[in-house]
Amino acid sequence: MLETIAYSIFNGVLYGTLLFMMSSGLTLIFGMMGVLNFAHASFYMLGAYFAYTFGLGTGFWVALFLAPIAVGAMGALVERYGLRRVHQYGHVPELLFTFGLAYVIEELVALFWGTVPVAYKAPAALNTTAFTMFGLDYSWFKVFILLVAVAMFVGLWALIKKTRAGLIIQGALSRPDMVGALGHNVPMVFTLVFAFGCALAGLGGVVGGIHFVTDPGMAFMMGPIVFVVVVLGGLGSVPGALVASLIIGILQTFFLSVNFSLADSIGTLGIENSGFFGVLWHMEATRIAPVLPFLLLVLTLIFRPRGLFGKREA
Amino acid sequence: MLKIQDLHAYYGKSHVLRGANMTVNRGEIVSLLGRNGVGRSTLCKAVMGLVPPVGHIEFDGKTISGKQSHEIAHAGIGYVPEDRAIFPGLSVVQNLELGMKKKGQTGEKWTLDKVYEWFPRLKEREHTPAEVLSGGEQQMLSMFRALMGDPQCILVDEPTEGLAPKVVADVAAILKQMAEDGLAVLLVEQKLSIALDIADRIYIMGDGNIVYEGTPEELKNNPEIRKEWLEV
Amino acid sequence: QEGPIRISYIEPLSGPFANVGDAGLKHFRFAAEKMNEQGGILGRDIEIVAMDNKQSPSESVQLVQRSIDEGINFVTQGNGSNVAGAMVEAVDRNNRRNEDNKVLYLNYAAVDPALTNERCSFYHFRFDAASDIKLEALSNYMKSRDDEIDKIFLINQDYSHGQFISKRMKELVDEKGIEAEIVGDVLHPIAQVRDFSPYISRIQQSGADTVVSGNWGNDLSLLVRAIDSAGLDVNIYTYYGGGLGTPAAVGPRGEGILYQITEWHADVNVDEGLTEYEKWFQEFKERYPEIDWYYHRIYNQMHMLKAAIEEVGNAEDIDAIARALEGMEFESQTGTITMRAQDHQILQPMYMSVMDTNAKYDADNSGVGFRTVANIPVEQATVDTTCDMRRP
Amino acid sequence: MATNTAAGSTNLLKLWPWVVVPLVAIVLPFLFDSGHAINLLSHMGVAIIFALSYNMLLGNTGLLSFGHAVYYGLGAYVAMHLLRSINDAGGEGLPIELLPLVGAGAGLFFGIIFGTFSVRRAGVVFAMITLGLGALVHSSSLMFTDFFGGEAGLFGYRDEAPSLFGVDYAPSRNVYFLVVAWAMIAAILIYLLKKTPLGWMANAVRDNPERAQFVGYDPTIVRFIQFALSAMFAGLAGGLFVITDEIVNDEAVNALTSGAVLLGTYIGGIGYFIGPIVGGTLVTFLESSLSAYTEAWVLYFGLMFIAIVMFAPMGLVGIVHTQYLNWKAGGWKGNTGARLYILLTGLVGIFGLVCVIELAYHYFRSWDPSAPFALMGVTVDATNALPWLVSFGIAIIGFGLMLFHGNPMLKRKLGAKSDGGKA
Amino acid sequence: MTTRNALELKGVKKNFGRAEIIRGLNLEVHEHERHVIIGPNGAGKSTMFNLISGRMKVSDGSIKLFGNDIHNLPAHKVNRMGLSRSFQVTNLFQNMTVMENLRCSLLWSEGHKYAFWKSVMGQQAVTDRAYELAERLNLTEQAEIPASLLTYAQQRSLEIGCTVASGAKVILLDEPTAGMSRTEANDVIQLIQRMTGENTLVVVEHDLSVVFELADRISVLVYGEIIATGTPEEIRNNAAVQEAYLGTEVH
Ligand SMILES: Nc1ncnc2c1ncn2[C@@H]1O[C@H](COP(=O)(O)OP(=O)(O)OP(=O)(O)O)[C@@H](O)[C@H]1O
Ligand SMILES: Nc1ncnc2c1ncn2[C@@H]1O[C@H](COP(=O)(O)OP(=O)(O)OP(=O)(O)O)[C@@H](O)[C@H]1O
Ligand SMILES: CC(C)C[C@H](N)C(=O)O
Ligand SMILES: [Mg+2]
Ligand SMILES: [Mg+2]
Repeated sequence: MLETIAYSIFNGVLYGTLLFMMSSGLTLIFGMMGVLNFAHASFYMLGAYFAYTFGLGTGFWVALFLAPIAVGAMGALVERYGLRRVHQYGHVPELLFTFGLAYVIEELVALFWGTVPVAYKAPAALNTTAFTMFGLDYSWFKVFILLVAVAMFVGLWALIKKTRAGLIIQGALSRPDMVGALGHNVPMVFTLVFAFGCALAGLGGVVGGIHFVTDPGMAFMMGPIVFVVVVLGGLGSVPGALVASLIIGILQTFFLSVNFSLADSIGTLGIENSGFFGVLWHMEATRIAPVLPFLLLVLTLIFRPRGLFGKREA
Repeated sequence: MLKIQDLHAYYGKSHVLRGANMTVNRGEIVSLLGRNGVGRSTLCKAVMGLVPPVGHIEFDGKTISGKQSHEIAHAGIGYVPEDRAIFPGLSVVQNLELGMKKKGQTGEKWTLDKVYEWFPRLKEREHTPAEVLSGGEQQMLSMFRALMGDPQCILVDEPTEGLAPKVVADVAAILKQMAEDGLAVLLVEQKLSIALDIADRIYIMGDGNIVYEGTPEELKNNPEIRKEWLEV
Repeated sequence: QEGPIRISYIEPLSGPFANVGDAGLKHFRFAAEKMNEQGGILGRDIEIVAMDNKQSPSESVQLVQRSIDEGINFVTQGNGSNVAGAMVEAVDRNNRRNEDNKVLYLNYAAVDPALTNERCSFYHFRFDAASDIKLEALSNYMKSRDDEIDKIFLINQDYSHGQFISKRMKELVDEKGIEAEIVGDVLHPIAQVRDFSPYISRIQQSGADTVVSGNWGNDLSLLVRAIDSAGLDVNIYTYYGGGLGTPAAVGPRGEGILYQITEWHADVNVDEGLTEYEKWFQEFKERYPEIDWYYHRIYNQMHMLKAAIEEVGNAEDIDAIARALEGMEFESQTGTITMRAQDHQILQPMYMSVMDTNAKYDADNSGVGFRTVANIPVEQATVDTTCDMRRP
Repeated sequence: MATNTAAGSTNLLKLWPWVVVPLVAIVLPFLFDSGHAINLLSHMGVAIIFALSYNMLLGNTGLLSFGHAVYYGLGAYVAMHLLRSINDAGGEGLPIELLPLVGAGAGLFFGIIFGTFSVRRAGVVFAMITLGLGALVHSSSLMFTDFFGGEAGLFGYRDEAPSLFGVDYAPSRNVYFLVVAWAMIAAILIYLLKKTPLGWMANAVRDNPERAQFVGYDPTIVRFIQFALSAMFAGLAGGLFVITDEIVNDEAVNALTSGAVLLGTYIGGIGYFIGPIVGGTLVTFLESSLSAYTEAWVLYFGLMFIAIVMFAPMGLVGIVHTQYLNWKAGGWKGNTGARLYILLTGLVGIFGLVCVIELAYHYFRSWDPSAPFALMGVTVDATNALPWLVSFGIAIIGFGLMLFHGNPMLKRKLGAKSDGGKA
Repeated sequence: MTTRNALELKGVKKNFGRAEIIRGLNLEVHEHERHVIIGPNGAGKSTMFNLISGRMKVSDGSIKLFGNDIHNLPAHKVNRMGLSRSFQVTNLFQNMTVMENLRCSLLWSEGHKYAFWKSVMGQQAVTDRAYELAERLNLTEQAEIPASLLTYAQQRSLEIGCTVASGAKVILLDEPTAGMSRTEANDVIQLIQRMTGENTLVVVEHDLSVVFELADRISVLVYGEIIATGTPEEIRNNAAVQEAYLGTEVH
């Protein structure tokens, strides 16, 4: 049991950091700008594909920097020529805009890179074993994931603490004209922040594409989980997103690692494995684990609508 | 310092400003009077670029009409809108911080500490969300926020609305202080008393035009003008 | 009747499963073209009409209807037993309500045993081995190696396909007397797991040396990758180890540990000297460099359909064609295969193969291919059926 | 936004859509009489009810839901179970015409259950709860196979059930008429609902929940009732779907279904009663038809959404309506030419873009890009530069003229009229 | 004349975190009287309104409306018990027309509740009342104009109209004349007098001329406490009030 717990925590943290990587950009875009960006995962996918393509020419380490920049630039274009126009109409149009964008990006990726996964792999240096725990190997790549996540956290932290981008955006959401009249270039801040958020998604993709699979379906697969993280953590809260990622990571890993069902632990009590409660009674923890984030999301929102660390409700 | 020439402004099809002309100089308080809805607030907005101005506006010798409002603010104009426009989600300090042009950088005359000295209530409420402030507190916050940006000219739109008489006096004092510090102050006011009290010069607006210019004394002695353009 | 004989190909051609649908389409188009070069069927060309079902059962039902409207009498599909189930219903319903415009459903990949058991239909023919048959073949092979296999771990997708394997495999261990113990059995949701490491730790803790999984697509790639990167020493028995995308995603990590049970794989041509078929394979590769000829059953299916139509003498009398297909024996490249009349399930020899970098043909240009480790004769790849078919 | 400026006294002339639309609906299956077309029409009917019910939330109450399919799907499942039990009983039991009511009942039931805790807040909180609930219900549909039948779903037979009027529902045309009847009933009810105190207060709560409290209404309860009723109509649509398709599976409750109804409703125009009708019809049509014509349909779909959201934020009905009002108010005078010019150049641009996309798909997707390929009726070789240049040229000229010639021209003309800047 | 209390606040306290804003507030408002609350900015006047109207919960103390406890009831319940309020910042259904605003405000009090089986437009009583209100508000011409397009003064009038519409017996108005010119303010005062007739009225105001014109009695709220209550005369001459509120500059 101890082993299970230690293991869950360790692996959960790893998985959590991956989640954080993918959702950190959304904390900015959804949490702070209020843009329900359904295309976030698409930018994540672009990050992976760019890194793969650049990597063919420049090698992984250069691509690690180039890809997020390229994705950020695309984000800037999208904001400047698309979202900015839609923004004034409200949240639902924004959402639909990004919805359409997600479709378009996915199709274009499939068009240019094909529908089969591309062979995007970690450089050999990261493929070696760093250490072994409980008989399982951990490669340097996993260490690398942790490092990148830390870097992203620090970057976000700096953006929020060292600049007033967050304040400007929040102010602008209620009174854009007034923020302008106080001397802040609101449109530019929006563009930059959106681009930065996209670049973070891209960086997530550079790493995630290796850890998972780089194919046009990867954005779809990331699906709503990034939203869950951001909402659970509290809109606009970077530490919240981190904590939420870790909670989901650890909890899910733990559920997956144990052999548990109500019937197993309490006894069947004569309840048959059929009917709603019967099935629930016999349901194994592992089968529930994947929907856990959603369960957590619904429960949290019912009892604490602003999420774990959120200051405001949107 | 601030020079407005033949300024027009429109809301859609309605033509609100119809060729206003005025100047505001350093160190003086200029009051802009007029009936409700003649377009005084619109004039402020047009200067700030919040309503597209048609005409010529010059500040410190540079043309600012046609510029983006953040550029105008950077040129040194501060604006206190009539609806206060505090940022609801943000705390009091955050509101003040947003007034600064660069992070943590205020002018020499008005600093956070000085503000808190003038109006200790804001210090007490430092970390409360600005939208729960009382109406009067919001008004003060809005004014100080503009001052945080170290403007050389400030447009103040109805600052005494909803203030207790005692605080009205405070506001008057602050405005005077600003003028003494060398700012150009354009005060849009409803209440004749304070406008006449502290203003160096007075403009009266009617039908989207400046219809009268003079000193407070002259206006006091000119009941016809008051009757025609200020009362009903 | 004039004009080409048309077959509706109803598969996802957009969305996350588009790659699979697209690959299948290329198989069919290629086969059709090759056969047309040989004179087609009854002198008529074969035309494959691609229809995008977006992997949706109800959309597929629509497309069956559209095929009927357009006078197409043959539909083929394979991805997803849920889609297949809906299509069987749609086809049956139409053939009952619409006597003079019937359709025949040729299933090349949906493996749910129910389709040839309790839900079997006269108008449905399956050219792939059903899941129970694959498992039968797999367990026969495992029995032969049970001195090396001690502890088996089952990990499957949480839907009927995976649930079936999880349930049936446990029974088979007893039935076959495989001297091994099942030490774990987990189901995970389909296409949602992003990180398999928790599952890996359970496998590791259970001390398993063998993993059996019906996973396909990313669910398999991610599983194998996770097993490899954790340095776990297990063999993985799968259905779809050579499925589109998996070899590329797994790469050399699967070498010697990733097994698959299939009716054919590329190196069978080499092993058995099937030069004709090897040429077919190479030509396909030349045309579509990014994928490989993978679905041997499509070859079978197209040729058996041809035989049936030519036996009947027209392509419109669906009942007659179905009767001709029933019980048909066909000399396939890999030996004689039979369309069992009772339930319309193909019976064919199968191959157990393992991933190998030294294979002559690699899959998906991944550098790894498959090497046969055992030939499973037809008798060992047969399971009785409970089908009680309603015939017109 | 919401056109709840009620018509005042019942103006009979204004009722013409209620007569014309059903008439057209009844004639349609005789014009398009293939089985597939009739199925498509039936689906449009179902989609219309579903979209109208969705707009009760989004348009009328301001609640953005990502999980409306839950009620549609659960309604369908319950109705399907009943249909199956009727089938099993050898066709004895509830007449098939009333089956949708069972779906409606189920929708209402689950709407009440889930509504109790999801409508306490509007906005993002509500949206995310519905997203989570949608995911949970969808997962459940694969876990609780007894009720949901697993991913294979459940089947039933509409022709093995009694009919009130002795109609044989095996032919899909008869089913279509049943759909039309129910769609009319639902549309009328939903329309009338907007005119009731509840409908009004739903609008009020959308605009200003706080104020609504101070006129005596509890916003939570208003949202709750709207939510439950909307779920009921969604369930009705689900029940009807059981009759048209005779199959239900997890798709009925999944995120794509929820997404599609959101898209359809919005594209039609959430501020108009007929918006969802137009949107539901259009999306159903495109989804099933576009894919038959071009491989690139998803791309077109995506681009179309983006274009509509950017240029017609009030939806298709919205843009037609505003232009109509504008035209009626004389806003087109003197610039009709400019408007048509923009439209024309825009169409040219779109044509060019379509050519480019088709070329690209052919070039990247087909096994032999150099194979001759029919582009807009012209056979071209995609490996040749010429067709690319021409296509790009058309697109650039079209959009270029629209953006840099047509638009400024219209602006100038409008400007000359009102000599005003923007507001 | 009875001196039944319409409103009665006893020892009401409210704190936000550590800051105690209302500190043991006692107030009695008689039935049918016009009671004006004055006090410095940030004294807690709006907060007091929020407490009475159920927008906020009290930390301590009791509030009675015609003898019934109403503290900590949700706003809509308080409203149904016969209390209505306006806001310091205009708070209307911006997308609705004047008539629609008025109709919405009337629905509950006319007993239509959450009805979803009858048409609003078919309710003659509501329509009549709404037209009558619009007339009294001088908004007949603007009846079909969305609230957002009204001038500020018109919006304030409508706000008062909506507040009064529900037929509440006690009406709280928060700075009804803020942002208006003298003449407009006078109009509004007349409007208030016209609209509220027999009702009990509690008004927060800073404009002293308005205060003295409107008030039957005045209470002075300073730092969360009522420091004085009395007739306008009494208040004008109260030294403590002058010190705390009026300052030197008495008009
Ligand atoms: N956003 C707007 N859209 C349309 N018309 C407007 C808008 N804002 C103001 N107006 C109109 O423009 C005219 C001038 O308004 P402005 O606010 O400048 O007047 P003002 O002199 O400041 O009056 P007040 O005393 O009410 O502040 C008014 O008639 C007003 O109705
Ligand atoms: N939710 C809250 N959280 C913290 N402080 C609050 C909150 N609401 C009000 N306050 C504080 O309580 C004090 C009283 O505010 P209130 O709005 O009641 O004043 P007021 O008497 O109406 O003043 P004004 O005349 O300026 O409108 C203010 O200092 C305000 O900052
Ligand atoms: C895509 C395929 C591998 C799916 C599998 N044949 C099934 O029955 O579900
Ligand atoms: Mg003004
Ligand atoms: Mg107040």
